[in-house]
Amino acid sequence: MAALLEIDRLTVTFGGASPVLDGVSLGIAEGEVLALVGESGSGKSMTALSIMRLLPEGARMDAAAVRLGETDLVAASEGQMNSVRGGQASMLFQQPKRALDPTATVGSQIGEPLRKHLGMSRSAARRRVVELLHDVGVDEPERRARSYPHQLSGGLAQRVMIAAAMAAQPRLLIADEPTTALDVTVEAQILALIAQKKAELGMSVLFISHDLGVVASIADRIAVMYAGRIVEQGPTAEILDAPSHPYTQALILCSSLRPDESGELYVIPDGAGLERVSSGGCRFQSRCHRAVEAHVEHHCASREPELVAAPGGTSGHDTRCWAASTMRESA
Amino acid sequence: MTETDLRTLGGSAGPGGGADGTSDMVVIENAVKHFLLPRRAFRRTRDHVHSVDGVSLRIGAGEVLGLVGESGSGKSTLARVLLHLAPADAGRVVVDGMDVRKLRGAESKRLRRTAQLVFQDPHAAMDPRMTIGESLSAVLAQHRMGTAEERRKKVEDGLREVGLDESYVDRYPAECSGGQLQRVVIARALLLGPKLLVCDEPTSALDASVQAKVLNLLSRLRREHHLTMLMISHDLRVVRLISDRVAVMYLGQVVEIADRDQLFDAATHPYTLALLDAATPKRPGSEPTVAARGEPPSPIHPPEGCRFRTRCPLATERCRTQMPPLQAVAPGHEVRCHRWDEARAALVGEGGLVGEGES
Amino acid sequence: MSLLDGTRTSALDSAPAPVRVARSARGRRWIDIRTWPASLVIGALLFVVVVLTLILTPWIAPHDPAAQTLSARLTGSSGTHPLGTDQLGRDVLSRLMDGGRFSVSIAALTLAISAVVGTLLGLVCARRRGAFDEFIMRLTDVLLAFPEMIVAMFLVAILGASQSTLVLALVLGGWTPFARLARGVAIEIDSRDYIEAAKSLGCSKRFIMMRHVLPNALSPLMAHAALRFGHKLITVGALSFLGLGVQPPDADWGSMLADGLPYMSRSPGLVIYPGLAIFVTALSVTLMGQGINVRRNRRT
Amino acid sequence: MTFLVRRLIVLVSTLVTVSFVVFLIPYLTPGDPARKILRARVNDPNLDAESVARLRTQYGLDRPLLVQYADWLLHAVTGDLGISYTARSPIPPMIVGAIQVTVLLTAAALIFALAIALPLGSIAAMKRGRPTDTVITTVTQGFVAIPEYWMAPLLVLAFAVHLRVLPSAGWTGVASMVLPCLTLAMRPISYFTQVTRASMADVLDSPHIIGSRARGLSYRQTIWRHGIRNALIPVVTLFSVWLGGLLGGSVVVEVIFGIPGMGRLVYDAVLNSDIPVLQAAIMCIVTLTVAISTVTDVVYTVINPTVRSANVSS
Amino acid sequence: MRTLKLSSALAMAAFLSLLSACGSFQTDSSQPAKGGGSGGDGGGQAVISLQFTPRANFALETDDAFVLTQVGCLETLVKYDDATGKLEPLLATSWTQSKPTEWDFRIRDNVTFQDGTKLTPDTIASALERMLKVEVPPRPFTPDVISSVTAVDASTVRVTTPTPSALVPYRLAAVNTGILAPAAYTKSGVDPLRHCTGPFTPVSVTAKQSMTLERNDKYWGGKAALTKVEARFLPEGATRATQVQTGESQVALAIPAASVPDLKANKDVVVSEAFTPRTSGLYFNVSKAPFNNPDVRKAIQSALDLNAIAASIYDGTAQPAIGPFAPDEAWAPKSVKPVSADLTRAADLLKRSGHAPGSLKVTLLAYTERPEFADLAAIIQDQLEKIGIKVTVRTSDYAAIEPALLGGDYDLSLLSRNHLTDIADPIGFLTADYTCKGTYNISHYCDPSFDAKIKTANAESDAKARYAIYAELAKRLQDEAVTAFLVHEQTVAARRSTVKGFVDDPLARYAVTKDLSVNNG
Repeated sequence: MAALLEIDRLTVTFGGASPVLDGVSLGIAEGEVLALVGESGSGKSMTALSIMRLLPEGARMDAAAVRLGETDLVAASEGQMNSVRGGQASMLFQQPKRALDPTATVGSQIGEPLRKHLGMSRSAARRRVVELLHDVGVDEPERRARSYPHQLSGGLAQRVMIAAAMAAQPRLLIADEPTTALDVTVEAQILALIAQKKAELGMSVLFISHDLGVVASIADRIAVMYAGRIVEQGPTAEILDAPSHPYTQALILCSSLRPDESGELYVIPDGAGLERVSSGGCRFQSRCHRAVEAHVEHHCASREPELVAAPGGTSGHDTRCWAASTMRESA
Repeated sequence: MTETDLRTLGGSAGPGGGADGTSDMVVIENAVKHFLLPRRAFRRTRDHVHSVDGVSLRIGAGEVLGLVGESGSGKSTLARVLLHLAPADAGRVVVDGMDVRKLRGAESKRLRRTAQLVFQDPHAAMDPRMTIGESLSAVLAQHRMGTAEERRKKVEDGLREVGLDESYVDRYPAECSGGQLQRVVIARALLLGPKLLVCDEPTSALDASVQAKVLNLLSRLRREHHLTMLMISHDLRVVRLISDRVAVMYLGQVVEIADRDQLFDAATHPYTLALLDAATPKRPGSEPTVAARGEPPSPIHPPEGCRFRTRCPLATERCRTQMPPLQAVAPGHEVRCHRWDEARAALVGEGGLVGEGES
Repeated sequence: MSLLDGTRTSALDSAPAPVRVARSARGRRWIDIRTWPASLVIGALLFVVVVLTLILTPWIAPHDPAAQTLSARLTGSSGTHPLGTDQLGRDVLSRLMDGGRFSVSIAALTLAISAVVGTLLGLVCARRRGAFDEFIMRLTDVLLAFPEMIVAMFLVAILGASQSTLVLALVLGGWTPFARLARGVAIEIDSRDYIEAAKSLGCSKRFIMMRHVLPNALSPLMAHAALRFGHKLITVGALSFLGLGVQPPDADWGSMLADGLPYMSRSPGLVIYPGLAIFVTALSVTLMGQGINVRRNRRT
Repeated sequence: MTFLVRRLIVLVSTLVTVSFVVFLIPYLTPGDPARKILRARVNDPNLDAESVARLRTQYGLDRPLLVQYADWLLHAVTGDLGISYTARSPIPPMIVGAIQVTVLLTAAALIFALAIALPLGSIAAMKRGRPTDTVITTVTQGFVAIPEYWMAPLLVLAFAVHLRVLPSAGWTGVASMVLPCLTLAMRPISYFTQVTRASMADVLDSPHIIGSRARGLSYRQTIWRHGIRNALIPVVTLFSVWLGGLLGGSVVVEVIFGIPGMGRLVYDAVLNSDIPVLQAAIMCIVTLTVAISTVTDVVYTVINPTVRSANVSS
Repeated sequence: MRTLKLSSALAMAAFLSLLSACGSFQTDSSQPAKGGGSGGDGGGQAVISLQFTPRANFALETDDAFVLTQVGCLETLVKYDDATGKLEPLLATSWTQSKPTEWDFRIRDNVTFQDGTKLTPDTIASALERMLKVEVPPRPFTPDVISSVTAVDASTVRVTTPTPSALVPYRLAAVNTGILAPAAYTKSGVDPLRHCTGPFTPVSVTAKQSMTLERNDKYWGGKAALTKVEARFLPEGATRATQVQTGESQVALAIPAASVPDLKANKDVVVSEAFTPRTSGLYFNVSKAPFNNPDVRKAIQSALDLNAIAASIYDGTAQPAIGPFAPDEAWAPKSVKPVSADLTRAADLLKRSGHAPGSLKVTLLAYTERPEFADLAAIIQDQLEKIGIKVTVRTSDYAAIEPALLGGDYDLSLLSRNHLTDIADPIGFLTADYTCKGTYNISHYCDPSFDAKIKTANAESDAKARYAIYAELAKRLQDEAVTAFLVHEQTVAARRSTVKGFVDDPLARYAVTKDLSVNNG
């Protein structure tokens, strides 16, 4: 499979502070769903905004390459980017209602990419909007096209966002925590809808989530982020069943909410604040139970491990841990 | 049970009593809480939100009741009704022998010492302009407990108990992380030595690793202080972890209530089943299953008949016209569904539901 | 009719001051001037200088503000009269200092009464709601419909021009923005979890009002008050300018400016200095108000 | 449209309250109210006690206050606002002329202020934190503190006396509007700029701007389609508040520049204790102000659908 | 769709403002050209700034009549020439007293109103009869002093009085008795447009703003020099001064003293000062202590430095007062000097009256309508302080203090009085202000011998003899310090140096005349 999106050593900095993204490299193949997983503040959303080149003011973006299909997203002019956004690549947001202009009708906003990227006339766009809304399972699409964002429930608003995202039949969909703000029963519906649309259009999806459970059913591959770095990536099943990075492992343990024999849940130890982490060693080192083991301690504190093929993993399963080999055995 | 009965029972439970689970710390009977919406011109009636619409519940002393439901189901309102923060419109609410709807003066202070609340967003629950120490010792001062020195010591002890050192006394809320601050909120709730702790989504604003920490803390405190708890969450797994019994709410009503294991293993309400399905860890590559259609209707105009019927795959004509009663289907297991006996068979696939394949 | 409650209030006279309360304050004390924005520092400094000068006028004024020298009228600035003399040969600087005492104290007095009355009513409205709230809010609707100058002139027509009329007129309409702002802020604060927490912890209503609502409402109210002050000062001056405010033989900056108009080309200082005094004083408090807002938004 | 109905109820009840207070003016001012009221009706300030008694009955001034009020209100509503003491002529033409002048003056000043403030505020918002922003914000903030009665004489001195390019006073054409409008516009410019800046900044920060850009709209298109309207909402409110506020607030400028507007009318009425004119003028100003605020609410509703459906739909 | 609504709202706002623009400017669509442009034939056009604003719909019984005479529109039967002190013919060519109670006026031939109707004795009679019937007739022409006006024949109008009166021609010189065409008297008021007999025809009026006039080419006295005149009504004195400074107006009347030095400094402006029968004084309430004691009054009279007052707040445009009448007036006492400031004498007088320095505390009333009074009060306060009299100043509008003045419930008050209010003879003033039953006896002065003198003067038809009595009475008022007269005011007018033929009328009756011209070279 050819890579549709390729990110090579993406770094994002705000002012003089330590980078929020530090050499992130990712690839998504045609038709593939890659889940980007991590806790809040780990840099998931920054990655998404970097791809769209919509970083907030004051952010500095450096990358060896960010490429979508044949388009070089680093070198692209603002005009080219405008045709990428909503055209080749669309985006879903965590709070769909807030990502829609409160003063414009839903229909006109879904119509924007149609008119912009497909050059449709106003009336053609209006007809197409109704079809799109119908396709994403919105009842009474004509009426809904005329309503305003605040009149929609969260689930409905996310369906509208999906309709808008699908309007120009993008090759890449970036979904930034699209179900986090939704009720669990609705979350399932939206996940199913995304999966269905992905299958219909054959597009690739970058699915960002903090919830490993949500990711399991939809992702082909998972990349785990910690403090602005990818610490592990690989096929979904392998990451979930045989994580090789201690952070991934800890995250899975935590998320499972399964108590140990003493009735306690697994807890990742408190570490130093993130600002102290980038002093050269592994960023997870201060919270990592493996790091104290004598034979790797030296490396952990002084040198940051590279993202390398995980021992015992299949191809494409990479990890960033000095102790990865011993991890597997103990896991 | 008459009111006097309850009083004696509540009284006999005493501090630390009721661990045997025979007496009730909380009795809610037919509680109703509707929020009026602003009046509109030339309308005789005012719309209202049916937040809590005839809920009856009991929580035994020392018991943890999990309360599950989606947004708008009325679970948070029920917590406020219980604590008399949003007084019920009708029904009876008894906490530790006190009828909270009739409390006056000193008695209401006793309710405040008996029952406490832990919030979802710890940052919102702390006054940003007061240091943690000020916030906490003010509580003691309000109850005229101890001298300033004693209060400070008690605050430090309280913080230490939730795993925070005394340096937090002089910190402002903005200087703490969510997890740390949630522990402060818990410490504050425990300052007055309550018997009942109502936790309203205490971990849903937290990251997974912090969530585990707070849940561990709550479990430990529950054991050590013999707390009765109402654990409110939209996440079945959180509730499962800590509860003895679980109640499921939908649009202001309890639709199913059972012992924890009974509920997770033998739930019969279609809505509970949908929730359980959503909470089931998915196998990689499996198709997402969708067990409930659409979205919850507005609590301003809840559907006639069974309130879940608009989303229920099993809904029939009868569901449209008749509201099902909450009926016992097993000892301690009550369900509000006309078709409870067939629901499980009809909705649960080969693979079973939550945890069934694993535990 | 809540749709404009928040916006209308502050719209006329305060710059953007959305009813927003610091959600997470950096725990810095007000005392720490290093944390103040530049506008707050400059404004406060200017204001302190002005107020100190006015307070100390009886001791530091170079001349008796009423002493006339008809032979030395309308002189330019000189060693003895730094800002020259007026049409009766009185020392302009001394008169400015003396007149400022009227201007500033009337503005401050009306503002203080407006702020206290308005804030209290607003807080009571927020707490009691119901019919009382409804009544007060409708009353503010009605009062807001009156342009301030019209209210003042209306009262002058009824009561005659005097300082007390002036104060009454400015208070009559002046309390309404404070009531609305205080009510809005209090309701907003009331909806916060920490108020619910305080209630559930058995804190008294008094405690909640004094320790939670008031401190959190204080900084928007202070910012608003500072922004209003300049406006009051200018309005007081306007009414005196029109002869409807401070009555001779008393003089404030507004009436001094009006008195100086006929002599403007011969002695421009008679017009420029009183105006400048109003401008600088108004500017200093406005800067303070902006500074408080900046500081508040920074905390948010 | 229950929303409109509700607004109308507030409007009418406000006007009724205000009219009652205004009706009471002769009773509140010192002296015999009957004489004052009669003065407006019979054009004779020197009535003897006997004729006062006769006229009191003739004009029904011995009826209960509320009946008199109803009568007065009925007259006022039908356009009979009495006779001016000083002008000895019916009041409506005086008011109509003055209101036209003031509305024109205020509207012109505010439109001028908008024309300056909207671009300034938007630029400041887009360059937040940069020197451009600092300069714009600081300078316009200073405008608030400028008293009109200071600025106007200085402008006259500069433009009329020294440069002789503009008239120093009067209301005789566009040239005579320039200085009054400029004076009147200073404070609105300041407020409008600050509000525009704040609301524009809010809009620029809001997620839907990113949302719209993610759909492929360029920055310019986004600002134009989704930014301006949102940012305008508070400005529209402010605009009409000022329009209402200035109807009576332009007194100083009207006096200084000798403009025959409402402010001047009320000022003269106060100086001459011309009660009927005072009553009529205050009623008109309040009616206009309340009407403007009602219209604003409606306009606000039109441009802000969030409020609209809350108000309009059931 | 959304954009559409927004833009339509904006468009509506724009439209509204446009609408009101049309409304407020429509009345002066015929805008006069800026003053100074020379007309085709002769004197060009002029803009004149007037002090009075017509407020009463040009009802001639009010001061609005002054505006109409000032702009060269309204004319009376007789004209009082201030310079000579004689009556001159205007619409009447001659007049005789046919009986003690009857005066006959011969009407000028071939006078037509600007609307083309002819001036006849009938039109005059009905116009003047109308004046007698208005609710508040003007003081010079009330039913008390005039019984009727009738047309005797084709060229004579007869005025009948209830009692023998020598003053009827003077009364018919009052501007209120001006004659307008019959069509001017409408139901809703007086419409002066094209209804005058004067050299200028009013063609449009903008309420409270201005009046535009064109030359009346058929004027009986010959064509005027100017072709077009715009009269601006500017109540603020400083504004009028500025208008001449900037050249926006060619002539401005009633320039405030404060602006005079500025105007004098401007070489393009000519300032003219003229006598006006107006004296301001410090009025005592002689009906009550302490001012029932002449010594106290005289002490105050001596304490005041009139020269300094005249030089300072009046900027030299007023003269120190020698009594109620200015030295140049025919009825002024001869060779009287102003009381000079003498603090020693003042202190002595005060001591003689039994008041220790510092023991006397009085209140001084000043009204706001006279802007200089605030400063004047401050000066008096300052000067009386020097002899130990503590003065509290209270200022408010005249209406508010009038009851106290008339009721005798005050100590000191500043007043400015015109002593030729009704006719060109001070008898009205002396009667009203200083006789026991005077209607405006603010001083509450009452001396039967004074009243007797007035009675004599009233019956005396020889002007000289009358004037002698007035002079004697004036001296008495001054000597007894009934009122501490402060300054004789002057009227100041300013004009551009291009203006020719301007005469500043002390009685504010005339400004725009046939002979006024503007020469722009």
